Amino acid sequence: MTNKMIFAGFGGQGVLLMGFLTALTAMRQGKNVTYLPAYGAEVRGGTANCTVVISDEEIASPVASNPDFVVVMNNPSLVRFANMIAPGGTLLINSSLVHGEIKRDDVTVVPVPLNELAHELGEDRSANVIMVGALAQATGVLTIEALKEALAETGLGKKPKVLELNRRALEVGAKSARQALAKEKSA
Amino acid sequence: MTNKMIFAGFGGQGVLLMGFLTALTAMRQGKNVTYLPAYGAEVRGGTANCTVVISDEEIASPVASNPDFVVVMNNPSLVRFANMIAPGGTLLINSSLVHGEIKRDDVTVVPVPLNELAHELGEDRSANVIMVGALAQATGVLTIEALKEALAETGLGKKPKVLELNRRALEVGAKSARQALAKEKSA
Amino acid sequence: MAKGKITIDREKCKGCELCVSVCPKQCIAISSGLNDKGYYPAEFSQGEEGDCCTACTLCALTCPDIAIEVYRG
Amino acid sequence: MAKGKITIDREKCKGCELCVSVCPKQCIAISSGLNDKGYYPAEFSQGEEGDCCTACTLCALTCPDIAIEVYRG
Amino acid sequence: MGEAAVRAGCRYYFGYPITPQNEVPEYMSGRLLQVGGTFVQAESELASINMVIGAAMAGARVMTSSSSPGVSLMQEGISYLAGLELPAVIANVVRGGPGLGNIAPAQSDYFQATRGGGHGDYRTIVLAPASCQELCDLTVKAFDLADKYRNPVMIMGDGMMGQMMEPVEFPEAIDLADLPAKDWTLTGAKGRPSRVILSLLLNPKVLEDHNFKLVRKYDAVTREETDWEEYMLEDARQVVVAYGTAARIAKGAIKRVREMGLKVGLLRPKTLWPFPDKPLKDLTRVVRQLLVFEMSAGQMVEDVRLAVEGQAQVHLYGRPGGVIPTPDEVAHQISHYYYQAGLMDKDQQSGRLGGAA
Amino acid sequence: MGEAAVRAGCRYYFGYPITPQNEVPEYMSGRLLQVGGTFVQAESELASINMVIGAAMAGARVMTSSSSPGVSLMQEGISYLAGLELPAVIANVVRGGPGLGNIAPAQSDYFQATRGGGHGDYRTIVLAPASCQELCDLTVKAFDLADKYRNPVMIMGDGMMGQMMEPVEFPEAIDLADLPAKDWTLTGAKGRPSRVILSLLLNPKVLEDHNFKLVRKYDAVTREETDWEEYMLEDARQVVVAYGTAARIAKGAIKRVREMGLKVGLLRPKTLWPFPDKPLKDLTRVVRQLLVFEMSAGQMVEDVRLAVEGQAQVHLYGRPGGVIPTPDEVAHQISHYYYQAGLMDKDQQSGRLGGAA
Amino acid sequence: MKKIFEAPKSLKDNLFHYCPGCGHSIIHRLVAEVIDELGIQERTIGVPPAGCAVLAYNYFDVDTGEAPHGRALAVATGLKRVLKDHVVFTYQGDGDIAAIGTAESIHAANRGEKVTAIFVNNGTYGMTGGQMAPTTLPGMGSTTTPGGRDVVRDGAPLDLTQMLATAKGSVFLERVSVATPKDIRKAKKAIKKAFQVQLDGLGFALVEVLSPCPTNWKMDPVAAYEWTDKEMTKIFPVGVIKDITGYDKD
Amino acid sequence: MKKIFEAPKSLKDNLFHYCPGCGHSIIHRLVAEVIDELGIQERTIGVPPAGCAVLAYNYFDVDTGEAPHGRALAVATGLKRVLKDHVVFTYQGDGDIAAIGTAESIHAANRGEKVTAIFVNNGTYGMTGGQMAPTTLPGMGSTTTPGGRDVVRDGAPLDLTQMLATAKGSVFLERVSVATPKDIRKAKKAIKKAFQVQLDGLGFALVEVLSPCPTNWKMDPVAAYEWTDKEMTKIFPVGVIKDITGYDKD
Ligand SMILES: Cc1ncc(C[n+]2csc(CCOP(=O)(O)OP(=O)(O)O)c2C)c(N)n1
Ligand SMILES: Cc1ncc(C[n+]2csc(CCOP(=O)(O)OP(=O)(O)O)c2C)c(N)n1
Ligand code: SF4
Ligand code: SF4
Ligand code: SF4
Ligand code: SF4
Repeated sequence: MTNKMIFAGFGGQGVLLMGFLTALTAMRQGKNVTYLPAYGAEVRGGTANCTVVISDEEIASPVASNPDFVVVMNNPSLVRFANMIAPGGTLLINSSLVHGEIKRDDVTVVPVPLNELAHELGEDRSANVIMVGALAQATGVLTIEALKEALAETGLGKKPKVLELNRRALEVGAKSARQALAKEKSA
Repeated sequence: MTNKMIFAGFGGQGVLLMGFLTALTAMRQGKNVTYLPAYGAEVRGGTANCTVVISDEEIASPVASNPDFVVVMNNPSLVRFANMIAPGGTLLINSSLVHGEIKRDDVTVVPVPLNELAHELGEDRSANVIMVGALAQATGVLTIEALKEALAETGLGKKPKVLELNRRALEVGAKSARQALAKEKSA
Repeated sequence: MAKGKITIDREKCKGCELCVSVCPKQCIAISSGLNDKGYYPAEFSQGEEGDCCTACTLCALTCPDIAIEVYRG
Repeated sequence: MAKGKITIDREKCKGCELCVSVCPKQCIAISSGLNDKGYYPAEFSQGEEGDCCTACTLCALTCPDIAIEVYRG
Repeated sequence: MGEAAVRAGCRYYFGYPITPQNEVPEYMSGRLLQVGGTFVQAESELASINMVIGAAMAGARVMTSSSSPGVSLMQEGISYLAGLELPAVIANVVRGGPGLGNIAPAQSDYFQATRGGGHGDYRTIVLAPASCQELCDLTVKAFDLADKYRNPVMIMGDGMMGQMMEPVEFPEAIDLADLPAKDWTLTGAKGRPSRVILSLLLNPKVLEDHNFKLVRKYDAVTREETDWEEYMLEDARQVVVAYGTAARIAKGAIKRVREMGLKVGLLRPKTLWPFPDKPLKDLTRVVRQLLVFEMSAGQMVEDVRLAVEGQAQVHLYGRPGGVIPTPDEVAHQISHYYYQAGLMDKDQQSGRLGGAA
Repeated sequence: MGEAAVRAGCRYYFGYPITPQNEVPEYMSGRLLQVGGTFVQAESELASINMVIGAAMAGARVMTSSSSPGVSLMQEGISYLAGLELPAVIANVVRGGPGLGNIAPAQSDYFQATRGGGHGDYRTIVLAPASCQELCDLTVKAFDLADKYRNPVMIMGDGMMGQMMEPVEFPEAIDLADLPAKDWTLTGAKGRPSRVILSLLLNPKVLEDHNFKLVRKYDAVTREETDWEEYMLEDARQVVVAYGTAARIAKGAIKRVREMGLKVGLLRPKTLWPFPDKPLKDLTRVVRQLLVFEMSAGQMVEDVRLAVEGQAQVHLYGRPGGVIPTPDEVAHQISHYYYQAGLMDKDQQSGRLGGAA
Repeated sequence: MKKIFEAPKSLKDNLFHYCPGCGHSIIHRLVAEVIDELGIQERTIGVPPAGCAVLAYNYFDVDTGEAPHGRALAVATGLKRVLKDHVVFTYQGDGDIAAIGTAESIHAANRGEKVTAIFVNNGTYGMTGGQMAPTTLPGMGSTTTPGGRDVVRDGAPLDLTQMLATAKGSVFLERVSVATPKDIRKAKKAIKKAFQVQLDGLGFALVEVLSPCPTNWKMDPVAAYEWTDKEMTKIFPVGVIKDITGYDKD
Repeated sequence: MKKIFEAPKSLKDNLFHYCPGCGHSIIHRLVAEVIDELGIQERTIGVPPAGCAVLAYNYFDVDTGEAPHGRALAVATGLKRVLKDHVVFTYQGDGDIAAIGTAESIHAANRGEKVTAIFVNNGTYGMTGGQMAPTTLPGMGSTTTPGGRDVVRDGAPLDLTQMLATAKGSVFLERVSVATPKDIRKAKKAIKKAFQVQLDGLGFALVEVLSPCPTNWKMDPVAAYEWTDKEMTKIFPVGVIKDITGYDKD
């Protein structure tokens, strides 16, 4: 089984960290993983994105031209990446910010109102972690428990208070995705 | 017909100029010529030398491992170059300075007492030009007339007085060589 | 009447708040909505009296993104 | 008796004449014969009185080729 | 790579920032501090490589890293390292060129690395890892080879590898005291005559002898150290030759075409110099078609042609400029040439392949 | 070379001293003054090549010259010249390497010149004169080719050629006004949109297109400009391949062995890149033995092997380090391989050759 | 109402790719305004560096030619020697002009090349992600100086402009800042003078501009501008560093 | 009689390859004498340049490692960083240290590398045959400046040592000469101090030595020494240029 995912948004939204956390967790779960951030001069003022591939076998290419999962944190990213998703794939969007129309009916769309959820949690900057929780739910590859453990290895869990907060954020995200998926199915 | 010659001596003896004058004259006489000075870091304090090849055909290599003519202006050069002369070749030596034994009987030796001759001429520095005159005589390839004309193109004939002096130096050299060769033959 | 006014190009603005910080009359504030590039752009208002701006051009001089044009008259 | 004396290594000397130029007592001169390297080396002489050299070491200090050794006593 | 270097006993890093390899100096600046080593951010790549020369003269395990334009600036220094016979490790995280180009992964510095972009007759040993684990292993090996042969060793990667995160098992850190002593370093002439390390050999004959000595050394390296991976070669009718990132992509492509029944394998050079000529030549006894896939306009393809000496068709799929083709694109090329040459006719159950073109 | 450059319309020279090519900057410093040109002694070769970039952008005919280590320092700049598609002439008077080496004539920068010692996929046109006259003619041609293809052109000589004095006929000085106008130069955006000359192409696809455009250009150069000399090839059973100074020596050697009745000829590449593959390959229809003679440890020999694709034996006589073999030494190598392969048996009057081995 | 402030003509109408609050774009504008005011757009050639300003040709509406990292002043020398009547300027970061390009900068100044250099000192390697620059302040953070720049370990900041003052061919050298509107006005004056020096053929002119890089300083823009004003000027005091133009003081 | 002057131990007994009257060999002797006096022969490593002194390893009886032209101070940095308790010195000509090596020199000084640089200023490129050096005096002849160095055309002499004074890591910089016996004595003192600075770990130290090159100046040696004393010192005045060692004045 190979899962390819792209995370995309503005530079400031913690997009690379999302991918890093995801990759790290998968690695700790014993998977083959590649994590590929796109960066460079073009980033200034543009969008940031990264690609994570998780597989049980050796990974041929860390690039995903047809990702199975796409996480979209802002409008420009929707335009750029929505069409690349593999048929049957899943699109997770930050529904607080992203309002564009999604013209594909062969993908599952999981809207997560990140900004609202983060605000409720009491920390606006936890939006990206919430989204990772949602992604874990949607993919089924990562367990929330493993994610929680991996948090400590990133900047997201150095201090106990922050760690606790982000653990909750993961759960909030997972729950939100569960609800959205249930809705999608019933629709 | 191809004539290969090496000129060797101390840095300050005008060795390169001798070769240059010879090459230039041959060129003006319509010959194929190569002129190859040896220089570089090693020159500081060592000996200076240059190689001239004069030919009616295209010249394969400007290097002379077995020169037909060797002009030796000091003792170290005698040691270094005397053995390289092709059998039947000619060795011209500045007999004012060079006193080493010449152990070969298959070459013609032409001693020219340069320092004395130059002194007689009234200009110590004309020793090298005298030697070129001697060489012209020995080779038979260059005419003294052509040499005289070429003088003006080098630093040796810019001023009329110097030019005149060097013209005489050429003749002095030619004469000296003529005498030496006559002696050698009769010996 | 107002001595001056400025326009802020919403899409050029990157929300750096420098204009806000230099405006001596506090006529500029950051808006609460994002622009297309994902920034919260600055907004101009003439204030309660309607004549906040003196056309001092300090904001425009400072704006790195040339998002501000200033009018006087 | 002479206060000092120098020796000049004929084969090390390159005949630059610097020692000649700095010797305050003019005890050094260039010789008329070439050495093996083709230079006219400097030569030391104690002069007519036989006590020219004061062992001031100026010549040795100056000699680029360390051809000069100085003795005192 | 940084961590692997430290475990291999590297305590000195000299470098200058350039994308896409800034992670290396950034990591080393902190890590070397911890292990009592030295990190110097030089004023340029020129300075870096010359600091490397100095540290290598002093006997240290030392490295630098850069990317294409920066490595071009090091060419004089690399020629000196080779001429002076100094061990050092240089990592080139290749980006798109020529000129400023871009920062995308590329393989277009192959000639520079394998032919010597500097002046004179010399060779650098060039290692080409294809995964993070291998990057780590080959980094350790690079230091060993450098010391063993007193020669610069280059690690050729690309931005992809630099940016990738894969699970890696680090080797045990070596004890510096266990390394064989070097008897040629400059450490002060205490109790021995003074030494000199130089490449200035004014006498052509002496320099020629030095060059021939180097040639003998390079011959030994070629004999002993040539390294490559074989993948699905047993029954292959077509063999893809690719290294580094391109080889990974090629593997993915081969998996795909194998599913379609095409008998295709991969030969992946792990040392670009010395190049695995012999295994390639041997292959041509049974394989008549080679497809060279490289992320450049075609450089390694020359080595493949040199290896096979006309005994097999050599096709090139070259993608320069930092473009990373997908496994599907490569699979398309594979099958294109496969069918073109009628190789599937030779396959027994050609029926299975119907319509797959 | 200096005079030829001036006659070819070169008015700008930027360089840094290095033996054995100091005659060029020294000549240019005076000569350019006379013709109203500009000579700048730069602070380094790095600065020189970048000044060349600037002058080329401005549309001038411009050159620099150096020798091996200095040319290594120019590799980044040359890669930029190629990437920016700027015309410029670079003369490399090759000396013995690697490292500081020596100042004797050598041919060991062949790889650097023909494969591109800089980063990225690019080619420089490389001309290899073998006499002073040809040096002069090819210098003029270098400027024309550079302009025609908007590409750097390298003239590869060696100290021998630099130091030699042979009779030369200079070409007519061209009138700068007669040169075709350049429509891409930076001369101020007067009456036209502003222009930019760049090699930064962040989008890999765009950079790839640029690279493919360059490849097409290089293909055109290969088709149009490949140049070589044939010498005594008609009946040759063995062909020596050599360029520059080595070719002269080889000619002398061939004359000698011809006197002994050996049927040997010479193929002398005048362009090292593009390399005369095709004539070599064509030769292999009748000639089975090639002897590559170069003053290096063996670099051009790769191009010869690539050209003949296994269709002929390729032997190498390589003399690195600045050693200049005599025609006799080369003749010895020629006859060695000639007899070894039993070629003289195939000669009709083998009797004539008795005892010549 | 009359428009009294708008974008200069010599800038193209492209959005800057710089980060929010980056000083580069202010400096771009100032240079463009000066080009407009001097009426030299049609004969000006710009040489952008490798650095955050590598895309400067997207903004300046004049002919531009790319230089390898650090070599802008050598490229400019080549351009100006051919185009004697044109105006050539370089636009370079601190890493570009004062680290890898040290030799080219110093020798261009020493030869008295008649070009204008705009030296953007933001104390960091912006483009490559915040490594130590020659001008990074003591104690200031960077990705290659764990714990901040340690003068003993990493060396002290280099004052290139001061060094250039000892070069005989430099005619006008001034350090300015864009930290406050007042500074920005002064910066423009200095830049204008540096172009005037070239127009008058006097020799080498350079303006060093202290410029905030909020991203790599990890500050919000307003704080970065304040820090520029308060802290950077302690080590790099603004003011004329050399002026032998003989122009009237203004 | 007692021998009161002989060759230092740290010199090998080889004849110098330098031209008659060349200043290089005097400076070699002084450096060797200092090494002897400090007793550091066994832990000193020298870095000779490309230049007339390229063969310096034939003379200095200490470990030596060759540097590419201009890069001696980068090579020395690498050596010294590894061999912290050793003494590392470079020996460089003006072309080496002040032209092609400008950046390496300035940044080594700025980092405060604990090495000693001997900078031989002979106003010419000796080894390559007398081309203009960065330090060639105005009007002085060279093979690349027809009619002599023209300050407007060729730029003015560069005073590297003065520039280095602005670098924070330089601790001791002095310019001396070998034109007269008195100068030679002073030169030795300065060189000794520059080594002492390294032994005390204070930072970067450099001694610039004005040194005659009779060959390329086309003067006889005696005239060349006089010219050094009279003319060179006008542009390059001898004396301490920077001294923050805190040593007692002596
Ligand atoms: C030869 C070479 N080395 C390194 C680089 C990578 N590089 C690009 S810009 C830069 C430095 C940027 O810093 P600075 O000059 O201060 O400009 P800023 O980005 O801060 O404006 C570096 C190291 C390069 N392009 N070329
Ligand atoms: C990269 C490179 N460029 C040029 C040279 C040639 N070169 C050798 S020494 C030298 C300059 C010598 O002058 P200087 O440094 O002043 O020392 P001097 O010979 O006068 O003592 C030059 C240009 C070289 N060896 N390497
Ligand atoms: S200064 Fe400009 S970019 Fe910054 S907030 Fe104000 S208008 Fe926006
Ligand atoms: S100073 Fe030395 S080398 Fe010069 S002449 Fe005197 S002894 Fe000879
Ligand atoms: S990184 Fe810094 S210098 Fe670069 S654009 Fe961003 S703020 Fe400006
Ligand atoms: S050329 Fe000058 S510096 Fe070189 S050895 Fe001769 S006198 Fe000394």
